[in-house]
Amino acid sequence: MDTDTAEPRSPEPDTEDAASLAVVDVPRALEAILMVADEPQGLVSLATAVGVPVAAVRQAIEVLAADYDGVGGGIRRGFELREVGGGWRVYVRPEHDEVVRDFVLTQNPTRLSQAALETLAVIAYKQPISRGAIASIRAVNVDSVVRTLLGRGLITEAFTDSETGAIHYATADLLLTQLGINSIEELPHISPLLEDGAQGFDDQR
Amino acid sequence: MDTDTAEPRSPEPDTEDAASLAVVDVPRALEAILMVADEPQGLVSLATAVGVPVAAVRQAIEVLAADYDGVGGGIRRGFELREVGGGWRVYVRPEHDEVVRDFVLTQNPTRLSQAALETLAVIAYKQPISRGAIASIRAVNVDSVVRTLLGRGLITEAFTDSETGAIHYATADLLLTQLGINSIEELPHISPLLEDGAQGFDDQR
Amino acid sequence: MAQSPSGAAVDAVPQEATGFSVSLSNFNGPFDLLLTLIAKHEMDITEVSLSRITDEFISYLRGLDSTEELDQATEFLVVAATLLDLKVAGLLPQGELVDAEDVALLEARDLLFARLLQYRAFKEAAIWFAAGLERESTRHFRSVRLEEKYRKQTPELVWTLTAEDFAALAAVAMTPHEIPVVGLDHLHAPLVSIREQAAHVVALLRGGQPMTFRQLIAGAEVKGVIIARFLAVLELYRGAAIAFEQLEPLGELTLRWTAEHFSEDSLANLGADYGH
Repeated sequence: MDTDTAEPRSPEPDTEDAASLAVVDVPRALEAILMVADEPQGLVSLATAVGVPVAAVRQAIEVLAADYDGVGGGIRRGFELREVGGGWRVYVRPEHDEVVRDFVLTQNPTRLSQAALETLAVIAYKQPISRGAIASIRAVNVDSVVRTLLGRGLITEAFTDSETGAIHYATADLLLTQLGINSIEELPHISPLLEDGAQGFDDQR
Repeated sequence: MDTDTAEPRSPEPDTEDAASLAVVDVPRALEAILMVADEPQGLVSLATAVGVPVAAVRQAIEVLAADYDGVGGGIRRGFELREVGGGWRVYVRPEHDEVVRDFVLTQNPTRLSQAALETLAVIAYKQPISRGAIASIRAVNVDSVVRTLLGRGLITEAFTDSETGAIHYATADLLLTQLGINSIEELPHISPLLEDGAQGFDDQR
Repeated sequence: MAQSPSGAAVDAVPQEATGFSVSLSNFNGPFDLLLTLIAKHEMDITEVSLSRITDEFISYLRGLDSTEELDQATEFLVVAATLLDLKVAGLLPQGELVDAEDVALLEARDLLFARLLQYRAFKEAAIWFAAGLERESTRHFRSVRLEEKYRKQTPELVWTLTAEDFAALAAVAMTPHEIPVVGLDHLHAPLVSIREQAAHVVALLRGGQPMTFRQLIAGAEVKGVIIARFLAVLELYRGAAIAFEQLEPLGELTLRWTAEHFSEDSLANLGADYGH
């Protein structure tokens, strides 16, 4: 993380800078930004917006999250700050989800089919992976399922093999958000699921 | 939340009411709702949602607004609760306008991305069209792009399908102005083949 | 050998077996089916009674209306092939003298087994995905309309497209985002029925006069017809309706009618395994 590049403002007048830093109450500015953000915001983008180093933003975010959680005797808010999909975002605290449901026009997307879920799992663990390779693991035609997953924004086309012309797929950030995780590293390890006899299989994570 | 207590006036079982009131922390439930509500919320609709009398909601809202303002030595939040057009909504506190404006600017560059332009083109020729249908034509998730186009005033929400709840989008007059045409009918015709071609993708979700 | 412990389970199956198609209603792919079958019969895929699964499977295939779901039928072909491999590997005498070919077969079996395990691992991972997606779908995050004052301050859009540019863009955007596939259309067009070809072969041979295969395909110009006719010959041979002679490798193939009882029904069942 290049913390120093996250300081985008002009480097000139030290005194004025110090003054403006004193004026910017970082946690308050962050909560203001989080009120208008419509996607999870990474620390770097927040640092750029507020004009302070990433480290300061990280610290302020931690303070804010604890503040909303009522740590230290404060009020435990009806909302919380969650890190999801590699960024921070204001969420309703789970115990209020039911009350809130009616207020949000959520078009709950239809559930994924079993075939789509399994294909998604294969892509998540084997990415980037071509359709052919998915098909050979699933042993079925995966064309329409891949299209569904693309349409849902859960996977993206990572690159096209210049030799074979095969498109390779990877998971998209939206998948992380929808799973409530921050990185693909948080997926459960698959090797215990494979038991013995799976030796022939490399890189199962 | 007991849905039957959603009738806020019922004066009957005081004891039970008291019990459920103890469970529902009204200010917390209200702030949960206000965090996700798009439009200002009237007291009656809030009371219905939380299942308490309007008077209690009015009182709780006042407490919340004061709380966010830091009245009584608390933190003066980066956001505030304001009554606008007969309802309450969370807004950015004016002193953070500058930071937020900068943030919004970086989120809204002066040119539309290729993805946004292509999505706009699909909407123009297929309107009114749901997000799902756009996604299946474009084979990518279009949620954030649609949000951008809405924010830019290039498209509008034409109607909501009463059965599926899917919002259908249409182009706005601003697009006509930008294209220098008077009506959407003046758009050049594109191959009728294409218009059929997309049909097969409708059922992808 | 392992028939005795699993024997009871297998015997208990017939009731369930009628529900074979029911258990297939949640069919999600050939390996899924294989796993289901193997689990249902409580058997090791290396066990000989695998042939039973194969039979059951083939009878299921027969009942399939293959015209409606070519895709499904293709999947089933993969299953059939896998089953066949498994069966071959499973039938291999174990613990007896092992030659290189046997080892290769055993390895093939291990590979198939490993594939099954891998498939099952992804299947279980999919359960985790489903749970995660389900849990998050009830969560709500703030994503509200931008306040009017900020919206007004967004920079003026720089717009450079003419209506024609825009139309061209639309044409590109709406061109079905076709995922390139290797077309298979040329492989089965026009469709040739093995049964029809068998009927033709039967008509020619039933008279009693032996014929060479060359004579049998005389006049058939379409490659598919020749192939189908050859498959028909194989099928008829399998059904013991004909015999053939070949004096030297790659030499002339002479076919002779040998069936004593051959009815229209026998003909109707020919090639059923192929779905045509």
